[in-house]
Amino acid sequence: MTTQPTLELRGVDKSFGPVHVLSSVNLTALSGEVTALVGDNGAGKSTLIKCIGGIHRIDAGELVFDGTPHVVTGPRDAAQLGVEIVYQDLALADNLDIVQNMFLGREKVTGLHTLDENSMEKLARQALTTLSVRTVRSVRQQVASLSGGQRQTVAIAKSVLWQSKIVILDEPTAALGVAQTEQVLDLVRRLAEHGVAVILVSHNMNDVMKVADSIGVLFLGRMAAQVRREDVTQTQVVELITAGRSGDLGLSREESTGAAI
Amino acid sequence: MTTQPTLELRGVDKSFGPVHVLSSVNLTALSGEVTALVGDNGAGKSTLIKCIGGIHRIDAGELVFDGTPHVVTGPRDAAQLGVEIVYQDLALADNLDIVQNMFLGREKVTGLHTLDENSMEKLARQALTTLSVRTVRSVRQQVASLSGGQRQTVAIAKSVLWQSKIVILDEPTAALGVAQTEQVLDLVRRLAEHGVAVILVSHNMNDVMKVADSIGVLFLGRMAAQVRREDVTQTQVVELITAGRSGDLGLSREESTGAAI
Amino acid sequence: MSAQTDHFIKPDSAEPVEGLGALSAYIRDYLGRVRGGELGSIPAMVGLIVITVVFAVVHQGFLSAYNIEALVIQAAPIILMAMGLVFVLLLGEIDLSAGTTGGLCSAIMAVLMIRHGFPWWLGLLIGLGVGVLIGLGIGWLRARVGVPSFVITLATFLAFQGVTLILIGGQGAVTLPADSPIIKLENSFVPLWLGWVLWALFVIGYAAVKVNDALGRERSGLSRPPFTVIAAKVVVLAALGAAFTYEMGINRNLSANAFFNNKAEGMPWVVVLLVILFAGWHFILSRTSYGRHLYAVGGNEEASRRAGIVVSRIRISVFAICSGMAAVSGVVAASLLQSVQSNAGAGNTLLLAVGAAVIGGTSLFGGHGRVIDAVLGGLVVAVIINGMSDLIQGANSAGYEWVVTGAVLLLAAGFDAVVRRARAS
Amino acid sequence: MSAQTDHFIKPDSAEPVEGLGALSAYIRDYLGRVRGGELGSIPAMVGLIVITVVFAVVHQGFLSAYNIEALVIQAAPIILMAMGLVFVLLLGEIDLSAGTTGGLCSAIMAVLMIRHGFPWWLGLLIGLGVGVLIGLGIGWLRARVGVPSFVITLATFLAFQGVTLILIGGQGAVTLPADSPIIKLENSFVPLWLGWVLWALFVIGYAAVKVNDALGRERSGLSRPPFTVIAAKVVVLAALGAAFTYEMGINRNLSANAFFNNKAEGMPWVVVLLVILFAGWHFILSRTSYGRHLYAVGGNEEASRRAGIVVSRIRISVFAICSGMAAVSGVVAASLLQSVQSNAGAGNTLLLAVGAAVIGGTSLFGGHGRVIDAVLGGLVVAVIINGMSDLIQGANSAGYEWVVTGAVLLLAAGFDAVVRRARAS
Amino acid sequence: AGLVACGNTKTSSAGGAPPANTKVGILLPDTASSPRWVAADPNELKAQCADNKLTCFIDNANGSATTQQSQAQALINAGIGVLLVVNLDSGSGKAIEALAQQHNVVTIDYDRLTSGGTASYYVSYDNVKVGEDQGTALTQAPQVKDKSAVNYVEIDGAPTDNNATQFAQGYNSVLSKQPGWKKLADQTGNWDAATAQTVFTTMLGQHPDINAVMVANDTMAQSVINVLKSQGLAGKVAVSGQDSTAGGLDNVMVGTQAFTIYKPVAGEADVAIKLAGQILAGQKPTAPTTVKDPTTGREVPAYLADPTVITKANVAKPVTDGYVTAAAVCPTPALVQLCAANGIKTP
Ligand SMILES: Nc1ncnc2c1ncn2[C@@H]1O[C@H](COP(=O)(O)OP(=O)(O)OP(=O)(O)O)[C@@H](O)[C@H]1O
Ligand SMILES: Nc1ncnc2c1ncn2[C@@H]1O[C@H](COP(=O)(O)OP(=O)(O)OP(=O)(O)O)[C@@H](O)[C@H]1O
Ligand SMILES: [Mg+2]
Ligand SMILES: [Mg+2]
Repeated sequence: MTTQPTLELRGVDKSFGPVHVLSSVNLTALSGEVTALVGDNGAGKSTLIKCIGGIHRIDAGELVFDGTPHVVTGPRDAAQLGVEIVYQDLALADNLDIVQNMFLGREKVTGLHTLDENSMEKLARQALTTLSVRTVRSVRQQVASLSGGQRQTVAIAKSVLWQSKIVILDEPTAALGVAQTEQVLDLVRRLAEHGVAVILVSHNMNDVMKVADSIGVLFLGRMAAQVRREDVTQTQVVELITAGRSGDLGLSREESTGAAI
Repeated sequence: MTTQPTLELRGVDKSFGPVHVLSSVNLTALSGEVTALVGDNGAGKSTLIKCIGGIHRIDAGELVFDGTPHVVTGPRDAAQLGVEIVYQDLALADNLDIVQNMFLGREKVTGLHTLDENSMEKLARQALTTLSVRTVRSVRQQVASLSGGQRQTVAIAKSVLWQSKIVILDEPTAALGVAQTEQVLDLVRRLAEHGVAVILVSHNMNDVMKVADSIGVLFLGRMAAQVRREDVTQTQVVELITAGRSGDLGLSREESTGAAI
Repeated sequence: MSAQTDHFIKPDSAEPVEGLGALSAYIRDYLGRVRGGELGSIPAMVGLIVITVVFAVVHQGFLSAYNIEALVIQAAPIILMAMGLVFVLLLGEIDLSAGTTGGLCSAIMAVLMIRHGFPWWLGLLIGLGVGVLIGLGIGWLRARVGVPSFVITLATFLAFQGVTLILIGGQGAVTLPADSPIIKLENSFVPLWLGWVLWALFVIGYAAVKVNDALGRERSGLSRPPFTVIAAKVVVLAALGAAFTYEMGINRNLSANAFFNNKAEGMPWVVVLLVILFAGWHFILSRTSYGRHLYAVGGNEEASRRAGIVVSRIRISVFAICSGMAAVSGVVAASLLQSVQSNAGAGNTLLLAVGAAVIGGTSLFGGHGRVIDAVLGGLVVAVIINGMSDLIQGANSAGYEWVVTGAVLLLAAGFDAVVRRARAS
Repeated sequence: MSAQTDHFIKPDSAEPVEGLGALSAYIRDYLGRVRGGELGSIPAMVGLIVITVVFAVVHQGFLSAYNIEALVIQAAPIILMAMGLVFVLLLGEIDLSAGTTGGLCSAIMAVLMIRHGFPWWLGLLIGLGVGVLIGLGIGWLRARVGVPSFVITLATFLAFQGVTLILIGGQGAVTLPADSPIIKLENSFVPLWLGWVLWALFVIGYAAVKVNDALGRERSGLSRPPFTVIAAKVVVLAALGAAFTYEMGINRNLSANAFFNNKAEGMPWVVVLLVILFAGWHFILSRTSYGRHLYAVGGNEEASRRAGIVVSRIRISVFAICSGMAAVSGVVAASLLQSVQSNAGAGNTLLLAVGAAVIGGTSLFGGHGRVIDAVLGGLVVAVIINGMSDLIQGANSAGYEWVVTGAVLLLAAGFDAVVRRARAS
Repeated sequence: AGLVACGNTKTSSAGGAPPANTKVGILLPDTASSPRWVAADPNELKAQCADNKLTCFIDNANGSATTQQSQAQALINAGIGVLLVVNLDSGSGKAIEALAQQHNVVTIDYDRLTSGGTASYYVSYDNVKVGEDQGTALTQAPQVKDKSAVNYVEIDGAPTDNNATQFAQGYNSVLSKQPGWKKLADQTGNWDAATAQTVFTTMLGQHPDINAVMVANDTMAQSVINVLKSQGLAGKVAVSGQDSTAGGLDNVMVGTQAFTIYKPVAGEADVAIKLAGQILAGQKPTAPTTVKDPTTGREVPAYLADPTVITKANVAKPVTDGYVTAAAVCPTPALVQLCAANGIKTP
């Protein structure tokens, strides 16, 4: 592959006190492609994404954006590098309404530095309608009163308002209904078509096989393999997830059975 | 059907201030069966379950347990009636560890009224192993440090520790990996085989069609239909979810297109 | 697709925009929201009205122009301090030293003016500046070093008492010169004509903002409140303002045969200060990104951080605002007492101000609070203190007054709580 | 299946149970947990040691037996009040009136004993009973009526000051008779032999509990700490206790040529009370369902309610405990002063006690706190107050001492915060 | 509209109209600086008001200048003609007096002079004199009387209270001139028992050779005695006091406290209320003396009473005067005996 990856992780390590969660993880995400990140519960997917987003500092390794290594010290750094993330634990402020949450940290203001509520409300409404949200009564509702799926939709809608180079979605469809899931997968493909590098975390193999161009499999904090979609079958991916290897793909036998890292 | 339903809802209404969320909802759950509850995001599934669990008081209608109507004024009432619920928003105390959370409110004590930590720890460990949890380092870990799927597993494990007559699971597999999802569906079937009435909320139609005996479809706060699994196809269920009706099943045309309740 | 989904996220313009139908829809919606728990200022307002009525009954002359003025100037320092506290409470923090900070800043001002001959405006400026610096320091310790604000401000609470004492020295107080403009704030009155001009400006300003908002929403194709509602609000506010301005226009000099024929009429200047600061802080909280970020950090700090908000900066800023407002409050208290005591701002000052904010509806856990809470809660506290003073006579009256003050405070708060809970039904 | 999964949830017994390997594994694990942020009492302990060393240097005689005893009896009321406050803080509540509740209860006890001739034990019982009743009342208002605890206890803070004042009346204080057993608590000493017996009982009890726990875990097939670790803990505790008991055995009578040859030796009885109450509350918090439920409600109220915990009952109970402990603290303070003042428990009493709990490591936001926090934090506060008194001489010394007290408090807390943050690296 | 008083008041002079206004406001400062403000003063003032057929409103500000200000406003609102002010400090006292003057209410400084104020009269004990008496009495205490070298420490009142400053000024002026007396430490007890006890505990630890303790009032003296007792030193060290509280008198009888200062409230209250009655009747009485306002230099017409030093010899006096009750001074059987020995009869 000769194109320069938009995002490349090289040998990322992360531990919390005595717990080693990630061990020299490598991953590349190309612009215009959907890179799926899969792995068992607790494999370290969300931790990896939080490292990219600057929520956690990495202990070792490099984050390379467009060929240049960067030290990401906080969410602001990540945002400046054009990374937009929907976290699994949907960070929304319960005491604010939908519009306020969607524009949090990036409010639109008029000339006099006052908030431009009207245009934000209009934009929020548009973003939500594209995601097939049907039961939200008003975009001025507090997010505390939303259903699980509605919250998730708000978090996703928030991420598509901005022109980002990398969009990372951590289990975006977990709480979504059938129609809404379709819309989000559509959205993911559309983003990729517009040249964005999309990273999608999901446990739903059907979805992964449907939209992904490349699949990275985490196993107990190690990257078992990153493979092209067309080179693997669903069964192989599931094997990689549960055992860390499948045929000659994945970790060596010792690595995959070695005691937890 | 001549057997007496373990749980029957009759004409349940619920609004939050000006928002009508449930309108005269009926539902029956038989012992030994898995009753699936499906519906679009924001249809009112979680609200309905919270009404059964005594988190919300219903505005009108009846909750009938084993043929007798009961007024459920709080979670304790529900527990006394033998109802065990895994909520979608996984109510866990972040400052407690896994064992402490699993036995919360029902701690085992020794003769001297002191906590019997040892037996609780053993039981917790057993419950988790049956659910294929593989990356939890220690059952003495605080739940704050768990991954999304691990949290969900803890919540599910908590519900199977007790001999309940009714087990209600609100999107239990949303955050689970492939293997864990299998285990939970297995568990659901096993519970039903032991004579428990199981209510399962899920957006995953494959899972629903696989384990359900009966399917209730909520559409915008109304019960579009409750049908036997064998009488419908997956397509029909999806139609019921998205449009409120499918052929002669479901709401009348007026009801399903009428402005939000 | 938009056609289908618009059916669900209702374009609010589907409702009638004007006329009786719109009005009743608006009212229905408002009542619904109230029943749903969005009570706003209702509980504090109801509490205020109830205790006012009670005191008006048990206490002769409670509603006289003289006493209303006394009430306003007594309430002013509490309200100003509570306004600042709303900001730290919004973040779930506390500033125990707001009271002694106010005392210290007014002491600095007074000592500079009296003992070192500084012009009053320079003394004032330095006093307020010190307040802001103190807040920056507290905020820095909280945000960067990570000391809990309760402990930091407990330490500064003690330390500032000491500094004030050292500054003022053994005399117990520094007296401000009677002609000082600082004293005018609480003890001098807006000329009657100017009072009415300010009233008119205030009403017109309010109306202009509301109408402009509504037109803006209409232009963007969003629903807007019917003009009848706006008109009603403006009329009610104008009437209340007019009643106050009129009452303050009555000559309050009680002794009929005064030989100094000094009339006491017109509202105290501090009212103007209160209105301006209220409007300013209200604007900042409700219409700027900064205000939005305060609520966000108070509601979910982690979410705010992930949204790119620099939480530590926000945190430092609220302490600066709080201490700055405490300094303003200290200056106004000095104006009221025409002097600065060596124990200025100690005692119950801070607790009463926090109590005011909480009674107004601000949460101690962050995320919920408005500037109007400080005003309404401050008035409740001031009404209780004013109504209680002189109510009980005789030996041990101090003890009984404490007891009754506590009881009334509890009643007011209990009332508030019951009103808030009523919605739960 | 179990074979497969046991691979992941490691059966801890896979590790060696005893010997050097087990010890080093245990220590590695402990250090790991510390680095991971589970600091326990380390910051408070480090802070305590640092300020003790500082005062020992600047203040001659700070570590004399005389002063250590003074420190202990001065710390006792603060620690006892802080113990009670830990319970309300665990639920994220506050009790501003703990200080004045203590004052009121001790006033009731004193007045019944002195003026109405009640036997001391009945007066004491009634005093403590009133404390518990007050707590139940506050808890009821919080849990059932829904008034924020800040406001309720602000009201009771004021009201109880008044009641105490009325009770004590014009005399300003009620003096306890010198031979009253109440006074003995702080002013009379455990005989030396009994001191050593109690020490032995304490050490043996501690060792027995730890060993029993370990054996219980082993029986259930769970991992247990190596006996070397348990032995080390017991030895350290025994040594500390022995040092204290020994130091308290030194005759503290200062005047060399005293003609009443009354020796002051042995630890004050209040130490026994402190140890018993500490052990009792510690047991309740860590080993009963009730204690577990306190943490749960403090951590996630909604989750606790869904788990079937009756949150309102828990909430009422903590206020009862807090007010009851405040009453105990008030009685001990009365024992210290051999009298009850009409302003007992007012002033900074409460703030210092809350400060103690927070410095010890208890969170104001609920869910985190232990009884040991009250002990360590209370000692920090007492050391500061004791060390500061008489440090600065002359006019205005009070002012300077306040300033320095604030500064030292801040330093102690800052230290604490920095130690806590160090783990973030 | 004031109440019309009954015709034959003592103060109404021949031909003078009966007072149109009989309302007198009285502002007391706090409850901590001295117990007198809680019962002694209110009771005596009330009795005097009744005797003089005046309607009196008595308020206590609980130590808060703001409260006192609002009480003054309320009293003026109630239509008083004369206001007795015990200020918390001169600054806030002056504000109140200015306010009163603006509304034509005559003010009397009661017990404390408001320097820079506009009060028409000053009725008081002389605080500096009280301090001097304390100092002199301490040097006469049996424990130190004949000693050529005396080590003493001081525990002063609240630094925020101007009276404490004046007391200290008084006793320091005596003790600093006393030959052989050496001050080892000087701290504030803040008028607070707990603070005084902590402070003295440390002092004693630092200076075990103390012979005398100059402590500003009885409340704090009790704390000092507590500490001395624990060291077996009670009665061997001279301890001062002030206020003649029940506890203070007990300590004087037992011998653990050398003396206390007795300032019979009647000495001030009777004079002040009589004066108020005269003012309301339209008179302008001439005071026996004047006191110079240190700020403005104004000579304030003054009525000054003299304090009495109470030692074991005259310990019964406050009880016989009715300043404190025998029941309060002798609560326990042991004390009843002691009281009897010292001429205090318990009912
Ligand atoms: N406290 C509340 N106040 C107001 N509206 C509420 C409240 N709780 C829920 N709702 C509304 O009720 C509707 C139903 O919510 P509910 O959580 O029951 O949906 P659900 O069927 O579980 O959806 P999902 O599949 O997304 O979990 C939603 O539109 C939601 O906005
Ligand atoms: N703050 C923390 N402290 C200690 N351990 C942590 C912490 N955060 C995460 N972990 C551990 O790290 C491991 C990886 O967690 P992570 O959330 O990254 O998993 P995941 O792959 O996202 O799983 P899921 O599919 O369930 O969301 C888990 O075993 C978890 O217990
Ligand atoms: Mg995850
Ligand atoms: Mg739901």
